[in-house]
Amino acid sequence: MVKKMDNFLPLIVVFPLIMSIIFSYIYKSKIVRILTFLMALILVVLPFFGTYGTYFFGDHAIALGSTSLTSGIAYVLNPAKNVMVFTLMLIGSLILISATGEKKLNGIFTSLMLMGLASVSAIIMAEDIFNLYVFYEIATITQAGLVIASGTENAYKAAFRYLLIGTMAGSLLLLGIALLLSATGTLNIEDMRNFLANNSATPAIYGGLLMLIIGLGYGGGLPPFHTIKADMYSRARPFVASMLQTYSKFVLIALMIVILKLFGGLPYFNITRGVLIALSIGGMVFGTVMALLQNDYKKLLAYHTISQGGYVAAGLAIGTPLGIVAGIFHGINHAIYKSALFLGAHIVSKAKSSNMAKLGGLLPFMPFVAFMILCAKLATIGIPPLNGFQSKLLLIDAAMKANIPELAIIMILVSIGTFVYMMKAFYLIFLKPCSEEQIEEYKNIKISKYSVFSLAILTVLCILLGIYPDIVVDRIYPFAKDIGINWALNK
Amino acid sequence: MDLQLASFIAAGVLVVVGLYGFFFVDNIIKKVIALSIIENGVNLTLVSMGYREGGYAPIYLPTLKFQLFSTNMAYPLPQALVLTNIVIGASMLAIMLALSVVFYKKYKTLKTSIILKED
Amino acid sequence: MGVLSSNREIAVSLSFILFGSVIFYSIYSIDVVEGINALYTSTYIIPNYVTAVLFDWRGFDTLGECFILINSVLVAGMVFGKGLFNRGFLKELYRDKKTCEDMDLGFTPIIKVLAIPMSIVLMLLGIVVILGGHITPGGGFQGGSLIAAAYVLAIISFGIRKCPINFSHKFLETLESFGALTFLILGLLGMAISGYYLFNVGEIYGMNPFPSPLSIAQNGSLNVGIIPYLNMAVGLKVLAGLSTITTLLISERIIFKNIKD
Amino acid sequence: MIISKVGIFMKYDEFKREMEKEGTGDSMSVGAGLTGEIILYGSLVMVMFLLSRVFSEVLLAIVGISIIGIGISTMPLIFKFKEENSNQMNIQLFWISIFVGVLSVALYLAK
Repeated sequence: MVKKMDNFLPLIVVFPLIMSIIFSYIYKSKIVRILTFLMALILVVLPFFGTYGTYFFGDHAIALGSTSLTSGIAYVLNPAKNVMVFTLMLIGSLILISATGEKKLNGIFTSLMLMGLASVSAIIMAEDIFNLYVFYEIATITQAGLVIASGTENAYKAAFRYLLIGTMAGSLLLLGIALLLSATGTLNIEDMRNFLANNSATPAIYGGLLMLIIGLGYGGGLPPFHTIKADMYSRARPFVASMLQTYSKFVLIALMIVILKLFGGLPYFNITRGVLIALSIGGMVFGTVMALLQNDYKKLLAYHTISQGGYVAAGLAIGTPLGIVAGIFHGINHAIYKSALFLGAHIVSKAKSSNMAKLGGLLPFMPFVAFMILCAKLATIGIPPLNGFQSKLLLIDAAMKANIPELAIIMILVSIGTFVYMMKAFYLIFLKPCSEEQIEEYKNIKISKYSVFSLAILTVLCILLGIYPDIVVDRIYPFAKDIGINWALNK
Repeated sequence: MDLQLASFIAAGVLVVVGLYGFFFVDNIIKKVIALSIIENGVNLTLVSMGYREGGYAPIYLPTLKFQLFSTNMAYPLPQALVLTNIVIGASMLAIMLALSVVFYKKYKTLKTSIILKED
Repeated sequence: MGVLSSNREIAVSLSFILFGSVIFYSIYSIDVVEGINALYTSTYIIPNYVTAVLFDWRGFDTLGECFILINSVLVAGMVFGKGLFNRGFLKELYRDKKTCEDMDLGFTPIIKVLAIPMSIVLMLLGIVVILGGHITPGGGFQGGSLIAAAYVLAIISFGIRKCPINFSHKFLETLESFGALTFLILGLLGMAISGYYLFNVGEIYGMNPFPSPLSIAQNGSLNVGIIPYLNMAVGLKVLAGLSTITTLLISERIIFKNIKD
Repeated sequence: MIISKVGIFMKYDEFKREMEKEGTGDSMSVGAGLTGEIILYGSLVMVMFLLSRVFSEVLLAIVGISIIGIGISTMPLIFKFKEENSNQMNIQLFWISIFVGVLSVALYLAK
């Protein structure tokens, strides 16, 4: 009999999966609404089940004797990952709460949401690269399903594009994993890292790195995959889109961490780092420029997500401990304020349209909501004392410390662009004078209390993290120190 | 001829042919088939990695000596990964085909440039 | 790519050639390192080593992979109108009832006569493959897909209405949920006994969960643990999942049922 | 005014006309579009600086910046840019395929 262990880490992944099966089975029943609400409450406590350390599935720990490699699947939980999983689960829970206010809520939607949450938290915690791939594919299908849920033709098309390219990127990612497996003989990330550090590079390893970057680009929405992602976010229901962007932000962070962990300290990684920085610059600039041209609020937010994804990628791609802290922190902040913005768009879209030219003058009808949306907007631009300011400051600091002031300048330029289109959107939606008929229409708007509740919690979080960023930063820092390397561009 | 090398070459050809089909063919069903070919190429790569010259299949028969068997059997890990990946491929294929059915109903054509044009 | 200009065609061909040669070169230069396989090949758990890797060493992967199938059935159902927030697009597409014809390819009696015995034999073979998954070549996936293939053969030759082997949609759904839940709960059982999820439980209060004959033993180890049960769970799930997908793709009735309200 | 001929500042009217074609001709949107144009060029200049610094080539910086200058004086880049970012499947596939090609060159051949 094996000694019993009291670590309930698998429940973080398994419990949502069990519930998702139950939800999909009873999808038409009337208790779905109540169960969804209960599930939302449980999700918030789930991340505290795991204890820190490595968890070996099926008791297949590090094998002694001929090989000292991990034989089974290992998951790692540390404070940094715990913060990420908690943020993910919190946002999931808030989205589920606001979904209970929807008229056509059904079990299938809840089931897909839960599968997504489980799979993304598995991607964050997984220390095994094939397990990561399996959950990556689940996340892909889930996201396509969540887009399809809105049921319009455009949503079907967006999901189709996403799946077509996703299957290709997923296959190439698996090819990369196969190449790495053949070269290193293991699937465990820690063991692979040791092997790569002690052996010289072969073409198979280069191929593996190449494929991992393609998978990363697709999973995180870096260019040239940004058009597909932006399409998805703008075609889904806004409150679903807030979940989708949270998923892809954390997938981006997790895959980036895997790449950094495997290759971060190696001499041949320099060019790859340049490529990653170039990709992130592309994400930032393309997202902002496209957002400046949009006339539809949902599309604007979708491209804004891309540009902020570029920031996250830039921080992680720099790869110094400070850069990694800044990247992860910005990812968490972004997930929070962006969910708030999308929820705001969900409330606004009750006024019939998301085309900004047709809206206007909404301020007197929802002053409180408008204030919260304004808070989120200021956070995304990076105005103190909100959370976006703290993480952008860290990002720029990291870029300067690595001696890349050009990157810092681009970040500031992009921030200016963000300011312009966010304020444009705010003016066009809330402040622009509007006609009498529109005012009559607005009087009939019913704002769902659940959405406002979720929005309020997210806004409070924005302010809280803006004043006390140490809550998150202190937890991330030891982890970042572990995987980051100190370097500076000295030319 | 080295059987493993031949198998790797075949896998590479499959992946590249699949990518060609995916990038260059306009028909949506053919694109989906091409994706499936890429997947099979990847699966073949994995299976070939488990190949051992003159080895046994990884099923233990009591008539064999265990020592001889365990030093000569094909690697089971890549085969298990392939089993997992086949199901993943099948599920992706199912959704894409379902979507193609709906779009064929709407547009009465399978051209990607018409179905997934700019909107 | 259809509508691109010729400059672009050249650029795209060039970059495709580069990428293709890189892939080819990487795969060509694979040199397999034994690594962890040394452990997998030298440890005896059950006679079928692939099943041992699938359900014992890497059981959690298999769980994830089951969920991909479940997820895909859900999403494919969603594409055909199950649980959408807005069914306007599908309603517009499937407005006229005339198109509601189930697939019957009009096969000749020869095929119809031969299909049923063959599919019955295939199903029986599938059951054997599932049950013997831990000692013989085979397992849950293989057996499950055999049964699903038998079912597909029957439906294709007769059409879904007149098919003698007819599982209802609800039944398949139940089967699938049951299979997946069994897998998850067996994993939790391992957690309750040892603290490790998907632990291969050798004994429950002194009882062997799956008594096996002595003849498959090696080094006196008789214990296959819960692997046969996991095999059955996966088999049920795969057969139900693949059959559901086929039913969805082949029949428009489900769409009409979904968009009726 | 010689300076207005090389800047994008004289192009305001043309820019506005271009944007009105898509039904977004109000002053706010035009302003946003111009900001986008400037950000695009600004970041291009910065990327050129960075590249020239990484590869220690002054010539690259000069040539790159002059190419950008010529680009500025001829046309608004941003509409072209918007076309390339459309969600037409063929264009998306084109860019993805270019991306994988460039990536493989960067990782394999330039090491």
